[in-house]
Amino acid sequence: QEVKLGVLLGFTGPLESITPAMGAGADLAIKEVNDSGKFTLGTVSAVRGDSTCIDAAAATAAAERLVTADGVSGIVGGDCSGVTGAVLQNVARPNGIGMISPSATSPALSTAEDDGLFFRTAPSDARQGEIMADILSEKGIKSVALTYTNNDYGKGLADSFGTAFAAKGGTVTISAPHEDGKADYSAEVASLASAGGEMLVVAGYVDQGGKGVIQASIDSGAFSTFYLVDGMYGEALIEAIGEPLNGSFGAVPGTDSEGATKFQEMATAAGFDGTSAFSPESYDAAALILMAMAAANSTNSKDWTTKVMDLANAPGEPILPGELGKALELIAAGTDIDYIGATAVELVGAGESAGNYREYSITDGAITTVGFR
Amino acid sequence: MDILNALVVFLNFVFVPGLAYGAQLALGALGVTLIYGILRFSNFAHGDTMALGTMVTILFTWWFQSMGISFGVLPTALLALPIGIAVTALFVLGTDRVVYRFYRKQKAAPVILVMVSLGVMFVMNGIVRLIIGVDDQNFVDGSRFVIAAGDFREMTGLAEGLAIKTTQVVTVVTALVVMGLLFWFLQKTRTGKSMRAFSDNEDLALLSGINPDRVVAVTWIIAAALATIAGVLYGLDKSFRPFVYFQLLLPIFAAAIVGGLGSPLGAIAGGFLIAFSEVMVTYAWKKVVTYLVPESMAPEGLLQLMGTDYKFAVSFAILILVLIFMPTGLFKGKSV
Amino acid sequence: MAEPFLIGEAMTGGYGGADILHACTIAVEKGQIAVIVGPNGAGKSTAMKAVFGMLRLRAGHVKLAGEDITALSPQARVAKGMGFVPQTHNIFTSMTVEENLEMGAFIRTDDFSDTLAQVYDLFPILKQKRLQPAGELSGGQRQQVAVGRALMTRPKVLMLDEPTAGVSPIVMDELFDRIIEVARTGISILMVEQNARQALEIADKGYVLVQGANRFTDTGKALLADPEVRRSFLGG
Amino acid sequence: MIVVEDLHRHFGGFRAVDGASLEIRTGSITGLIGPNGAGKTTLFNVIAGRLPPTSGRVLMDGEDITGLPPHELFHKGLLRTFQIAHEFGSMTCLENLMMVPARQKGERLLNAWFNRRAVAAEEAAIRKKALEVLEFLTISHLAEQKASQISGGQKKLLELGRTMMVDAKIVFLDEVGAGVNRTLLNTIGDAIVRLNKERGYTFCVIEHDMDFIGRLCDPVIVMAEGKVLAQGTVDQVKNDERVIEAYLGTGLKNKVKEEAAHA
Amino acid sequence: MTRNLALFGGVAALFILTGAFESWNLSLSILGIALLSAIMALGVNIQWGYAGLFNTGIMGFTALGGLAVVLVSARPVAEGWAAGGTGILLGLFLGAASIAAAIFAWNRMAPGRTRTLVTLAIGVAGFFLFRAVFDPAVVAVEAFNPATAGNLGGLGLPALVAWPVGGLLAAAAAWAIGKISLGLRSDYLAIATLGIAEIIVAVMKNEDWLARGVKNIIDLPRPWPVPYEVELQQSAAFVDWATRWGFDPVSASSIVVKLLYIALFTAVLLAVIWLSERALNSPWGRMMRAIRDNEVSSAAMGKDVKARHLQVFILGSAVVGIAGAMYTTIGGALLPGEYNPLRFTFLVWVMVIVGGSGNNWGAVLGGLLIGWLWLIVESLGPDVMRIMVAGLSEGPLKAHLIDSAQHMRLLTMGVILLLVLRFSPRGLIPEK
Ligand SMILES: Nc1ncnc2c1ncn2[C@@H]1O[C@H](COP(=O)(O)OP(=O)(O)OP(=O)(O)O)[C@@H](O)[C@H]1O
Ligand SMILES: Nc1ncnc2c1ncn2[C@@H]1O[C@H](COP(=O)(O)OP(=O)(O)OP(=O)(O)O)[C@@H](O)[C@H]1O
Ligand SMILES: [Mg+2]
Ligand SMILES: [Mg+2]
Repeated sequence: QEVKLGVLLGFTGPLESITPAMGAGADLAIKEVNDSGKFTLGTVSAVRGDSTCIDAAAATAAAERLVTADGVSGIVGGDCSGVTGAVLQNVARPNGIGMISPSATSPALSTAEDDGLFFRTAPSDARQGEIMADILSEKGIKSVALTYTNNDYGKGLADSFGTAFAAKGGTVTISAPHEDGKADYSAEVASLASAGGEMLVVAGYVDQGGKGVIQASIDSGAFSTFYLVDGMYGEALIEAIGEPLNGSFGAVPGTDSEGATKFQEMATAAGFDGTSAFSPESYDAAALILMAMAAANSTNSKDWTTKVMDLANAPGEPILPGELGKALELIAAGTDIDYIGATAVELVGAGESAGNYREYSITDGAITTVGFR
Repeated sequence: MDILNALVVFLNFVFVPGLAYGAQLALGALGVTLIYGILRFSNFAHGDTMALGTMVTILFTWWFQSMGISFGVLPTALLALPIGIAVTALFVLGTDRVVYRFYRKQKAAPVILVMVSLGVMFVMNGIVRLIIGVDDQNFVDGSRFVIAAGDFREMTGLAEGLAIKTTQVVTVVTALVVMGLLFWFLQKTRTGKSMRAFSDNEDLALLSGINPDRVVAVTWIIAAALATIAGVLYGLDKSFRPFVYFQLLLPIFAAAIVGGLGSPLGAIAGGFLIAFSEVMVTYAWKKVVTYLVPESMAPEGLLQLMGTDYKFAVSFAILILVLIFMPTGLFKGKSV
Repeated sequence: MAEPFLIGEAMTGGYGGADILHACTIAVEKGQIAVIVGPNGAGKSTAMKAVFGMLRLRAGHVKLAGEDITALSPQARVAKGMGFVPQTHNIFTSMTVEENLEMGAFIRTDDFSDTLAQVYDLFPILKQKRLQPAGELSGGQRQQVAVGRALMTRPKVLMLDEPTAGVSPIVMDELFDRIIEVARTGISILMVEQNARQALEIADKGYVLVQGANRFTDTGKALLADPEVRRSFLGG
Repeated sequence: MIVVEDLHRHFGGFRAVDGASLEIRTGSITGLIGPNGAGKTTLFNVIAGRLPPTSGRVLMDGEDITGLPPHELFHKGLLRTFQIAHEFGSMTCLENLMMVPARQKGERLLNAWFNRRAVAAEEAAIRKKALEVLEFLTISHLAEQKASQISGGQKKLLELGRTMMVDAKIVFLDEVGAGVNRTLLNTIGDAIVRLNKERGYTFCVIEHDMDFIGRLCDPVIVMAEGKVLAQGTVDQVKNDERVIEAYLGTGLKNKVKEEAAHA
Repeated sequence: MTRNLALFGGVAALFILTGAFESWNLSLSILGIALLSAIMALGVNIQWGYAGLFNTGIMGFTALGGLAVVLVSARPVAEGWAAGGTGILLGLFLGAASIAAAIFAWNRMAPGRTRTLVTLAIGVAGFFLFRAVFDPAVVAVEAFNPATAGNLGGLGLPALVAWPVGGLLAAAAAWAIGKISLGLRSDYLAIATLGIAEIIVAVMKNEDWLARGVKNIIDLPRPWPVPYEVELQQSAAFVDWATRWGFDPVSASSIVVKLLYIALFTAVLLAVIWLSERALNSPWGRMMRAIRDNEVSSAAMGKDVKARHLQVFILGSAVVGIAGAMYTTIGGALLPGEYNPLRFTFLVWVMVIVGGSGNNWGAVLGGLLIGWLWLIVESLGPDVMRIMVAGLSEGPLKAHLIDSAQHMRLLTMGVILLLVLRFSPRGLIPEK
């Protein structure tokens, strides 16, 4: 028997360069489950759908196909909050299909009606804003310039960071949006430089406008250190910018568990970049769905979605990436598990990640973990 | 009062980047304007032609790099450029043979050709992504800066730095040279004139013994060369990603149109107009003013007319304003 | 009698719909002038286009100096020494007057500056307006550019579709004058004219076309003398 | 009817119309002649609102109409034809004529949507009229032909036909004769005279065919280099030295005769 | 005629095949969007096909339609209103008033340096006055609960009301835009309208007080009589009915919802097409064609070209606005980031051209066909790739190609587009 899992990400469109690694993350979890041979409900296969990230109609149609034509039992996705909300309302709820999004971070989704079908492994922006403010003010930084990618993710993050940072006595000299995938960021960099600040906070994506702004800032000497949000995390950035990035720092969802490292090793072995933004979250999303199915002993969304919170949170046997087989055994044996995964998943409230963060800095061209929050 | 520093800030953050970006747009716009001028339609596939040309160049650059060939301080990509141009030209000629020629024979309306070029755009879009993927590709080597910000500070002792990148210089110079060549070619050479004649009145061009196939072929070859040059220089300065090249289409068209379609001079002027209006209007003048006024009067606010979120809006508003007063662009363009 | 230098023989065809030409024959001898007259819509321009290969013929053929050129494209006919001034759209509006003339000489590889001087001689106004885009000229001036362009080709046979439409009397006289001169150098001239009386006067041969068919064919003089032709086609 | 006062129209540095003053009397058929590039068409364009003048005034029945847009002038009864035919290429010849009458009920959207009957009645009348005009111009067989697919001369006829679709006060004809068969041109001339006599149209006619001008026009105005060079009856003008030198020339006949003598 | 019927039959067959091979839900969901596309194509056809106006600002009008849905049917945010509602309204009023005053001065004063200076002075003073009143109000509104609100919200009226309002909003914008830019021709008009559309979307993205900007508004209400699927699934009567006819209640519920939407859209489509056809086949239509053919000569024949252009521009834009409102309603969310010219301008143009410009039925056919294609290539593209690589032997090349299968989406789209245009270059149903 076959169990199908929908993977609904923007494989074309503005996020097309980060989605392949996200898709690969999900595939990795599925492969691991299949290879373990412990998944009794059938062979799991991934069916991909293209959400385009921006086109709600296209995303809805793609989801509609996944659900009604391909008959998937759950969806990893979508990626961008806007289309994710549309898919949730127009496809998932009507058809009663569960979704776990690896990257939709909009706080508005927390309050959206979801009939208990929607979860996310990426923490909501609100939490990250606080973490950022903490890190910066602990380093004694009083004023920063901020640039964010002009979508709900960036804007939400900018808002929450602004509030949190002000509460700690810091100032944001300028909060300038940038559009992803544009040709030129000189205007943004010019304004950011003019406004000044001890460093630049970049709330964008690692190989999109965020990278463009950093590149141009370094080239023109506008800023030399950067705070990097979770979307900016990745080896790709260091590769592209190189040595000038030394001294910059940031935080990504994660705990002091070896989960993240382990996932990266597995990713490298599988031939993709595990540090690419939201790739670990995707692994976790897929893994969680499958664990939940096993726990519910059913592929029906109504059944498995009830198990997700349980599995993701303590108490229970901690599960790291690469231990899905073991997890399945435990579940079959009736032992409670606590899925930690690649990003230290901890779901709170309406099924969203609690948000543990791993603070890191870039030294000598490598990412070094500094601590955990 | 510190005029020098104010000037350097302005140069570093507004003028130099604006100039480079303007030149990049101008190079793209030259190709668009040429196709419009001769073949009389807006070629939506131009952005993806740029991507294709750049992709080919990148592949050969990598090959050269792996063989240890380099070009001194200049990027190796410039060595691979002719190959990129040749391959792109072949591809584009093939497209013309398979696609556009049919509609030309039919004397189809320009808007149909626009839609056809949209179809070609989708196809090229797919091909480029299938071959090189969607990711950023870095292929720059050689020396990065003519002068870096830090070096400038050390050299001059000023508080502010000025950075000029090799690629920026190469781009600006190339844009001006190419514009001059194109202008000269179209206005002065026999082939160039025959191309203009063909675009003006195809039937009469036949009656003058002009070979239409040759005109079309030459146009496409030049357009392919322009697209590849523009794409490679842009890629060297920023980075190569197919999606961005597609997005470049909009400002490129804006530049070509506001300059006056069909006019090489207009393409250059339009490129700079778009680039500078993007950078200038949303610029926060705080720093410049701070240097200029006595310390006590240093401004609190950012002195920004509009947020950078409106940079496209503003540059478009300026474009519309220009068009209201000059309905066919700065340099009396054509219209079909 | 030997075959004429250029002949479109028994041409039948049209623009895709019903036939416009019905077995229409037009010919011109070496160094002579042939004039086609007829009511509006008779098919005069169509016949010219047919001779120049801008129309697909269903029947009939075109021969130049004995060679059958029915299948040749217009450009190829230009290369064979034919020149044509269409009735409308006969200049490059966005190009300057001088460039228009240069385009006329496009296929020439020799030095054409003397021909250019001759054209400027003939139409002095064009010399004044050398650097102006031809689209900005007055109707009559455009017509002069059009004829000038064709003269630049130095063709063996020159086909003119209403060259004098809209030109002032003084220029018209000059033009006819020049046409005679050109013919004398051995160039054959085939033209359509509505200023028919003047044209027939200098014509060696005249054709009256009606509804795509030859109605009368004779020397220019004879046609002028024919009262029926005068009344029905030359305005009395 | 029309008074033009010291009108200038310059293109860059070039003075196409350079201080022309003239008058077109009500009920006359005024001829306007002059060498190529004299500024006749430009003058028409300025009067008819196509081009703004550089300076000067145009009065119609005493009212200043300088710079009014063409469509308003049309409603005041001022019509014009174009030297280079401006047909509506994708419409049939019949439609080319039917679109002319002003203020058609069916041209208002609300009527077109909800008042079909009134529109249909009006259409029938207009169609009848248009067919008559086509008949008159000898091109009724072309009624359903696309206007882009008719011969050059036929386009000119259509151009003229449009002015016959409405009751005009003054009609400006820019070389209707160029490219029109002379026999037909005579008929057109007759029609112009008839419209002038029976319906009281005033005409201003640009033409290079002196026979035609001679038959119809009184007075004749001669323009050269943007100014009025001479004015008077046809015979006066024909014998004016300046006009002969600038415009008429000494004629072809002499040269042909010369030639005969040579041979 | 038979050919046209056959073409429509062909498109119907595409939807039926989609239903049979993929799923009926997918087919109907695509049909809903395709119908909206057809309405937009009709709007464009009114402008291009009738009057030759090259409007590439369709995206902007669609977005305005979407904005209308939020303004009309979203729940009001009382706190937002209290914090800065009046300030914002006053600011907007001051802004509009100073623009009006500047225009008034420009029109009333004699040309010269003083006029320019006075107009500029009014403009600049107005700008700063506007910013002074407007900015603090905006800050206040946006400060309230930015994560889930931060805006003024809407009026809370029924969603159906939003559709005509969307049309009106678009019409009003079209009036202003037309006044500014209709003096331009062909591609110059195109870039101007494209630019204005970008400006509209930029405002919607960045003015959070208006509709939350890029933070999106989700959960917009459905129009009467469309129920929520979940409600249907919970209604015993419906479940009964469905099971009686042998349907699965879940998919039946979502099919019913889609059919209701489709019925609403079809009604609007038919109304638009009826008005449009009537107008086209009337003296008004003839006048418009004349203007399109030759503006100079139409003006000489007494037609007020500018006014007519403005009229069709407004009409066409209103139709697009209505479609835009319906689009946002069916999606249930306003996502300003969604509005990009490729999807909402050029794709609609493709529909018009492929269908046959100047012909309403052509536009509808084009809308349905391209609308279907755009959404189906998502699954078609990878399938094409699978077929293409079937013959290849396993290896890195095959793996690479299969990994890149998603990019077949646009490639397939392009190829089919080129094929259609190749075999009917003047459109599937050309203008008569
Ligand atoms: N748009 C323009 N730009 C520049 N010069 C122009 C323009 N239009 C006309 N002219 C010039 O103005 C002069 C007058 O032109 P106009 O068309 O009025 O002549 P005309 O008297 O009608 O001649 P014709 O008898 O040949 O029709 C010409 O020399 C022409 O070159
Ligand atoms: N492009 C076309 N397509 C279809 N029919 C055409 C086309 N051009 C001309 N015709 C028709 O062909 C016939 C002959 O046209 P043609 O242009 O040869 O006439 P002509 O004798 O040159 O007349 P004129 O003296 O008015 O220039 C006319 O009845 C005309 O309606
Ligand atoms: Mg003719
Ligand atoms: Mg004239």
